[in-house]
Amino acid sequence: MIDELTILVGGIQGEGIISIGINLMKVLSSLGYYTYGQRTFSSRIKGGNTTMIIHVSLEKTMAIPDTIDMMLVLDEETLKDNYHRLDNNGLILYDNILSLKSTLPEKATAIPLPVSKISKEEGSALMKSTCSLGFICRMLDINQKHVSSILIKRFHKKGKKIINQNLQILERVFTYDKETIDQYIKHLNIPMKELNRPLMIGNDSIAFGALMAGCRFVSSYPITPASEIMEYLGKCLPSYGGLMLQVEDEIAAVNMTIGASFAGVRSITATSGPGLSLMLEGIGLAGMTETPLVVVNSQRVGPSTGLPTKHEQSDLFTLYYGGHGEFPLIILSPSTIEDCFHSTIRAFNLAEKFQCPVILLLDLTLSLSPQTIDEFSYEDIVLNRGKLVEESDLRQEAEGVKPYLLTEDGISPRILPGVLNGHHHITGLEHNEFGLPTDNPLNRRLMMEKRMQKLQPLLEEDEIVIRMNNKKNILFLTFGSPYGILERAVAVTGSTVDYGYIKMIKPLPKKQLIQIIKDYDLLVIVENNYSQQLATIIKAEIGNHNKIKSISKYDGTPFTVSEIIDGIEVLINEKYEGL
Amino acid sequence: MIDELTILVGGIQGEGIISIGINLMKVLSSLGYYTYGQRTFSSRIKGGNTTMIIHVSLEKTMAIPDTIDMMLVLDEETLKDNYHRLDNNGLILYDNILSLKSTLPEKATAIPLPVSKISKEEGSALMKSTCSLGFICRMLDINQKHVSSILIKRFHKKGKKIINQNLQILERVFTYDKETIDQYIKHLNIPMKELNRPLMIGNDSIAFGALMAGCRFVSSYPITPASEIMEYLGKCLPSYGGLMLQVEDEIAAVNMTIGASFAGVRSITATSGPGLSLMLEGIGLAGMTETPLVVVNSQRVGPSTGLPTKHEQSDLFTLYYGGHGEFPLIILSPSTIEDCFHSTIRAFNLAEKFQCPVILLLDLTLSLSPQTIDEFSYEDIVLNRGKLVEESDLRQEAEGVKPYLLTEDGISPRILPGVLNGHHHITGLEHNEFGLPTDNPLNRRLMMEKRMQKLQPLLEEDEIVIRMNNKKNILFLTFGSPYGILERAVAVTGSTVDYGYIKMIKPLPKKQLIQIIKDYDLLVIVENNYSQQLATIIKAEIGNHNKIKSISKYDGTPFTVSEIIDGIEVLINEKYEGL
Amino acid sequence: MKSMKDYSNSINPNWCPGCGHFSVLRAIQIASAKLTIPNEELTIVTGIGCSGRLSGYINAYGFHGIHGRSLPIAQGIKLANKKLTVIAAGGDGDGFAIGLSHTLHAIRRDINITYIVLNNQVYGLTKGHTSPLSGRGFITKSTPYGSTEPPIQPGILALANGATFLAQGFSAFQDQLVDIIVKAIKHTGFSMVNVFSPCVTYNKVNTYQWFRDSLTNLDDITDYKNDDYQSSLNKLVETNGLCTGIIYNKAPDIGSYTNSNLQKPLVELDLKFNKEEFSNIMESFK
Amino acid sequence: MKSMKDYSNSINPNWCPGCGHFSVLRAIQIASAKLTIPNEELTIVTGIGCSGRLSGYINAYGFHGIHGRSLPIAQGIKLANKKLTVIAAGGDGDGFAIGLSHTLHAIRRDINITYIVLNNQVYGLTKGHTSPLSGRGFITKSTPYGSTEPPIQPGILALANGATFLAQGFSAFQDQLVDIIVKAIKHTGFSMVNVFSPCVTYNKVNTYQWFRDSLTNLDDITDYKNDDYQSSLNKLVETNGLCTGIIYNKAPDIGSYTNSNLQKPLVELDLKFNKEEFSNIMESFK
Ligand SMILES: Cc1ncc(C[n+]2csc(CCOP(=O)(O)OP(=O)(O)O)c2C)c(N)n1
Ligand SMILES: Cc1ncc(C[n+]2csc(CCOP(=O)(O)OP(=O)(O)O)c2C)c(N)n1
Ligand code: SF4
Ligand code: SF4
Ligand SMILES: [Mg+2]
Ligand SMILES: [Mg+2]
Repeated sequence: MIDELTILVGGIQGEGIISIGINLMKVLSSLGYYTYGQRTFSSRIKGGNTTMIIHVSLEKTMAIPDTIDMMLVLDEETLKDNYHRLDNNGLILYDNILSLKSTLPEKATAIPLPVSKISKEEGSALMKSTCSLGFICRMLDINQKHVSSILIKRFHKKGKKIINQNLQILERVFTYDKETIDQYIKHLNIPMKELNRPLMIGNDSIAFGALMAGCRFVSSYPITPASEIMEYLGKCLPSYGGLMLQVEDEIAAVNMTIGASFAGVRSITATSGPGLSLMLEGIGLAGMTETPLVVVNSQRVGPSTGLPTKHEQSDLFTLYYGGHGEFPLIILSPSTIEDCFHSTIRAFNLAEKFQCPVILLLDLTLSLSPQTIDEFSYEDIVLNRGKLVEESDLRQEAEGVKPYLLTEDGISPRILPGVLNGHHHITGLEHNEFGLPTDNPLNRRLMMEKRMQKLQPLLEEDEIVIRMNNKKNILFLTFGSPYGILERAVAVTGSTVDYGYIKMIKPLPKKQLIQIIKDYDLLVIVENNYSQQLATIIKAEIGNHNKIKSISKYDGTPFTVSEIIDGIEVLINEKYEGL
Repeated sequence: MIDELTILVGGIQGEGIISIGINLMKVLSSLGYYTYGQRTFSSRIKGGNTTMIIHVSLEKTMAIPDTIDMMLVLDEETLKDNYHRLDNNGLILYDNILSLKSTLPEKATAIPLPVSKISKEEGSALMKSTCSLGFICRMLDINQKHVSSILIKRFHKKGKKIINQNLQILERVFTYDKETIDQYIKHLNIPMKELNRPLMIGNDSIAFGALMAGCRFVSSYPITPASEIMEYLGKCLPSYGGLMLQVEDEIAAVNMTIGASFAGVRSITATSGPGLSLMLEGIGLAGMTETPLVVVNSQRVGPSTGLPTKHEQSDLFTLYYGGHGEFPLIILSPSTIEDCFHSTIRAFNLAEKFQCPVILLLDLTLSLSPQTIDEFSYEDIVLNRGKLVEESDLRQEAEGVKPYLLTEDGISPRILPGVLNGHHHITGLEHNEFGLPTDNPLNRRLMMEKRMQKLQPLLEEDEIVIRMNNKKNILFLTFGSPYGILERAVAVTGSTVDYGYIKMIKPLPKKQLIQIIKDYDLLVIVENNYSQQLATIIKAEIGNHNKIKSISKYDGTPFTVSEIIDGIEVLINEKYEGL
Repeated sequence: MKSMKDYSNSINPNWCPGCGHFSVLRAIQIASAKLTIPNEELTIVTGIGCSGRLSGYINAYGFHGIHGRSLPIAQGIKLANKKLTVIAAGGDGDGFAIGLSHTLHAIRRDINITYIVLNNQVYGLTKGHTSPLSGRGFITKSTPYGSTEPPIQPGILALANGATFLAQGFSAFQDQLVDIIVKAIKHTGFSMVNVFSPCVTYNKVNTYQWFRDSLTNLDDITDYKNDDYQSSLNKLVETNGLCTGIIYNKAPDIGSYTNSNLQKPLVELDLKFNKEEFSNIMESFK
Repeated sequence: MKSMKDYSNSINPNWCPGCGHFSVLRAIQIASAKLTIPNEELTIVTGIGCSGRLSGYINAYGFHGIHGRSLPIAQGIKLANKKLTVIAAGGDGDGFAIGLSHTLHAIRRDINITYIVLNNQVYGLTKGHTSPLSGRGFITKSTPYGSTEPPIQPGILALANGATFLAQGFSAFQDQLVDIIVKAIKHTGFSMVNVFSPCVTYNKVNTYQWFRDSLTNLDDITDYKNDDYQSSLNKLVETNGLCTGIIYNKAPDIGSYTNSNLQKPLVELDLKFNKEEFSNIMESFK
């Protein structure tokens, strides 16, 4: 009996590889297991090899271990590319129409299975994915009825015939050659609670969070790995009276979002690197006009078109320092899917509270990796619209209202168009309290200080979540999806260090960081980019360069667990054994 | 007899105020004086007050002193706005049709002059500028013939009649009321050499430099304060067989420049903040494809449209850190007009040598302030096209050529389209040596390292010019136009500190900076922005935060000399008197 | 009753004396008065240019955005709150150089807003550069030897792209301009009004007099039919685009977002979902 | 003599089997062979999309740029070296969504390059999103309830904007496509070729069969005159844009940059000025 298992499915793009994986994760999630999935994308749309690796466990993990316990193989390439990761006790299930004989490894057990055969006999070749799913589940000793209930859900729109064919395939799978199969079954321990948990990708969680935050307008332009956000919202917003528009480009997207937000609707746009570069002027406009704006940027490999389907975290610099001129901006950096949801709600609240752009900074792995999650709690959803002026608060003022009233906290009361007696002007030119252009130097200074200082309260907040192993010498800190891998690496090494992630990068939680630099001998930043971007930002703002080190990777793939472990060990050795 | 003098001319926009100033500077420059001019812009096109302040001296200065010695006033507002700056022995010349009586100050001498009267009688009201010029020159005891020769040059295209009217006006001016005038004449010392020196604004110098560097193609979109560059080149390129295009937007501008540059023509585009934000994606493309690219960014007040005609230096962050992903980029930051010329030539050489984007970073004051300069030397113009492959070097290779050949210095031989057997592919996707897309992780790592490390030789260069007063305790360092003001401030305080400017900000001259941090107790960065951008960059890369301080200003106006003096004194006191 | 004064604020425009933009400003104010649009429902969005300053001179909600992006902002506002009367305005450079793509996509999208082009065939604010609407041979700082590119024909382009309301006005024909703007605002889809608004400082070719001499006034043509696509197009071709009046006016498209899809202004929707809705969505991920 | 093979490299396109883009690639290669364009003079510039990969499959100079910007890059290349044969190519999203403004300005500028639109009325590379050329009601990931916006008519828009050469092809009409591309390249101004290039994976509406059923082949109309603006426009309206062949072809404009203004390819000009030229300029600042 085991607590966790790593399973790979692979075949040719278009054969339903991803749906095998997703359905497997749904079955497991419905039984109370935690799952985490990682996809590889090939650069072609159809054809070409594709794989999905799934980790299943009793406790939540957000990383794929380096070794694979079981593989389901629908093409030869899958085996060739991944064989080196197979555990010594690994199991290979393969479609027996493949002639893998020659390449079959010795160290592992390989079981040929009649995947294509059963599928064709009971339905069509397209149903290989059901058949494959069935075999994997059988190997995990999962009850057939759990699998069929997921399939019924999945196919319920396709009609009885399709459902029955699929169920028939399952039936064949679950009765196939009991003797051979039973001998290799991998028995997972039963979860403590048999909760049926949801399965999401980060982009789902962002979209769901946006809905719950009251977002009712989206204008966006498709781009990997952000498109799912607009797709999800486009599908469900209309039923709630809202609207999603795919517009002509990212410049239109961000400006339309700004317009809708100015008019009082919580609105969002989502993009990735190239689109972000195009949005920078608009983001600056929101900063200057103090218009709330929420933008998702899910990072992929840059610069330029880079590697659109590969993982990186290299847009932090341009977000932290980018856009001509200087304006206030908040960067939230969720590290988990649960975090995505809550950060999104927080993003809308902060955008309205501080009247400025808020960036939700994701990465491809966090955006697209499916994962079993703990249900969010409705009670956690708290909405706050900031200093929004009610219609009844206003009387007609001879001199007009002041959208940029200078206040102690730098935040002016906000009036939405349509509100009686509230009409006013806003502009991306420097302006006075009335929102009218002026180049008076004193006014300029005051307005700059108003904008640049209004986020100061956030500097005091605790935005770094630290998992203490009470080894207060080294802290490994990261943001985004590497957190899951870091967590696992620390667990594997027997918790030799403290580790954590940062939830808000801008404004940088200075107070907490200064304390951290005091408390620890070494702060190690783990990030996926060349320039050690987060480490550089911390160095710029906090100093103590000699206490700040980096583990970074920039080859388009996420860290493996062992890369982090190696990194941890090297740094510990360097530090304490004078290497 | 005096060595220097500050003169202000002011009136209503459209009255030729700027041409009074420019012609005065030309007259003085032709006599061997150095001049430096500063314009104010009003936010309206026509009407509204405008002024120009001119400093004339025997030695070159690039700053306007805080007090004004002489004013020529064509409207009341000029006097009201600038009276506080008038020296106690100051002189006010004013058009006697103004009824300034009531507001006339007591401390200074005010001389009413028949400016409008003479102009109208001899020509038209439009000729007030000639008349004003004449009176100023007379007050400086400049020989009438020097003034007339400038006017003849200026009006030579307008025909005899106009020239004669203008000369007639001069005649009247120079014979007007000798008694009164002579009594107030400000006698300037005669320059050592009676050289006829040129007068330029920074943008002229950039354009001239581009021409001399072999730039033959410009595509640009108008924006203050960069437009003069395309205007100048648009005017003269056709006669040399070249071409300037005003295109539909900055995105087109930068991409067209990239195209022309890829095809082998030295090409340039020029913009300011808002346009720069739009160009970032294209700049990243040049970085990724390793295409030479020269972009001028002349900074104005941001963010967003900000204050388009006011001075700031707040685009450094977005240039240093901006654009999604990570790519090599060089930032040159000339501080003087001479520097503009040489930096431009260097920019083209570096862009081709390192095959990457090069930014010429200016600011509004440097771009637009006219100045007497020392003639550039033809012999200093050295052009170097880097690793450009000759047609004859190539044979037909079965596997094709490698535009991204991995070499020791990270720079690949460059082949221009049209070259026989040289055809190859380049792409903004990550690519292999052949320029074909691949997402292989090892290739990705090697290509990132190729690109990111190829600029390393520049880290070793001395890019900080230090004026030693051998007070090796504090170094005041700046970039762009504040340098002239800093220089003057130090001179005024009796050279109590060392000071300098940085010519290349990216890559940051680390070696030299580390030495500076060793040599000095304190490094003070003088810059016009809120976030202390240059200081922050130095802190991020060099550390030693406690040794780095800032003097910064962000109200849209350049530093005054006394602001810098105050800054110097405060910092000296803080440091050495334990304040 | 409302009067023009109700839509004026006390700011003195920074335009040159005689600039055509004054008249467009006035026409918008008069049209608003005629339609008695409540000030709090009028929202003016502008781009950057001399023209862009317009929003700062109207007693209404105003958003002065960035160069070329008035239409995306205006569409966002209208989609968020369809109760508002949204007018976007900007220069010829704003709408046909940097903003051309937005202009054409906005036409296509046919959202109920009005777009007024303050067309002076030059870049005023940057002190005289060529515009895509400048004529061949036009000499500016950036075309010292005359522009070599044929000008965009904004009217023809708009019709070719499916505009449902197209009109042209002239700063000196104040009454007609007011009338056009009234009808444009009433049109329930996207309405585009191209106004010849002379730049007295930087355009010495297309002057008031030049327009007086060149323009055909469609109101003077008794049998002109503005609901027939082909005759509208022909008229534009025939006059080389130099005509004023309502050139084309047809019922907007039923697909258009603000006309049919939205039950309620988005801004009036409840922000918070109830627990059941939340749970349903959560279930859907299982 | 050259053959198609001379323009092929060994790379296996990453397109789906059956994708229309294969045929466009082939047609460009055959046309190049027919014109015996030296490989070193052929320069292909592409945008981002499945279509954008095209430049990587041709044995020529190739520049695969960024999304929507193939035309600015291509124009820059041609202006720098007018000896090159420059072909820009990209998808319908590339050229009519994000790149629409560049497309129309390039048409207007009439520089001697050829622009080939690989038009599948959908975003292939992003795995199925709507395009501005998608039909009404088209269901995609981003229009789950069907697209509500009327599609842009690329041909009509191009003509309305003064295109001097406009043709349309269809991936399944290989010979016609080759012929069109040959003529487009020969045209000395800007030539636009809109190719219906079905996406077999994400467009289940505008399929090969659908086009076979819907297209009018102008080559079959014996009296079709492609040098008459009005008949070209009428034909496009009449066929709802669904026709193939050379729709319009007139002599390019004399003002066009590459035809008249440039004596010598810019790339062949001397880099360095002589001392006299330097001094003259220096003098001009006095
Ligand atoms: C992105 C960007 N590029 C350039 C500018 C500079 N700019 C300001 S207004 C303008 C054009 C003005 O012309 P037009 O739109 O015709 O308006 P007009 O001034 O003629 O009314 C330009 C290029 C800018 N503000 N932003
Ligand atoms: C600035 C930017 N935005 C978005 C994307 C994502 N993207 C890549 S290709 C594409 C559209 C592809 O459609 P199309 O141009 O029609 O080409 P096709 O794939 O259909 O051939 C998009 C939106 C991008 N690469 N860059
Ligand atoms: S420059 Fe032209 S457009 Fe601008 S305000 Fe003056 S007249 Fe009007
Ligand atoms: S997705 Fe469509 S356009 Fe892309 S390669 Fe496949 S068939 Fe062609
Ligand atoms: Mg204009
Ligand atoms: Mg397409």
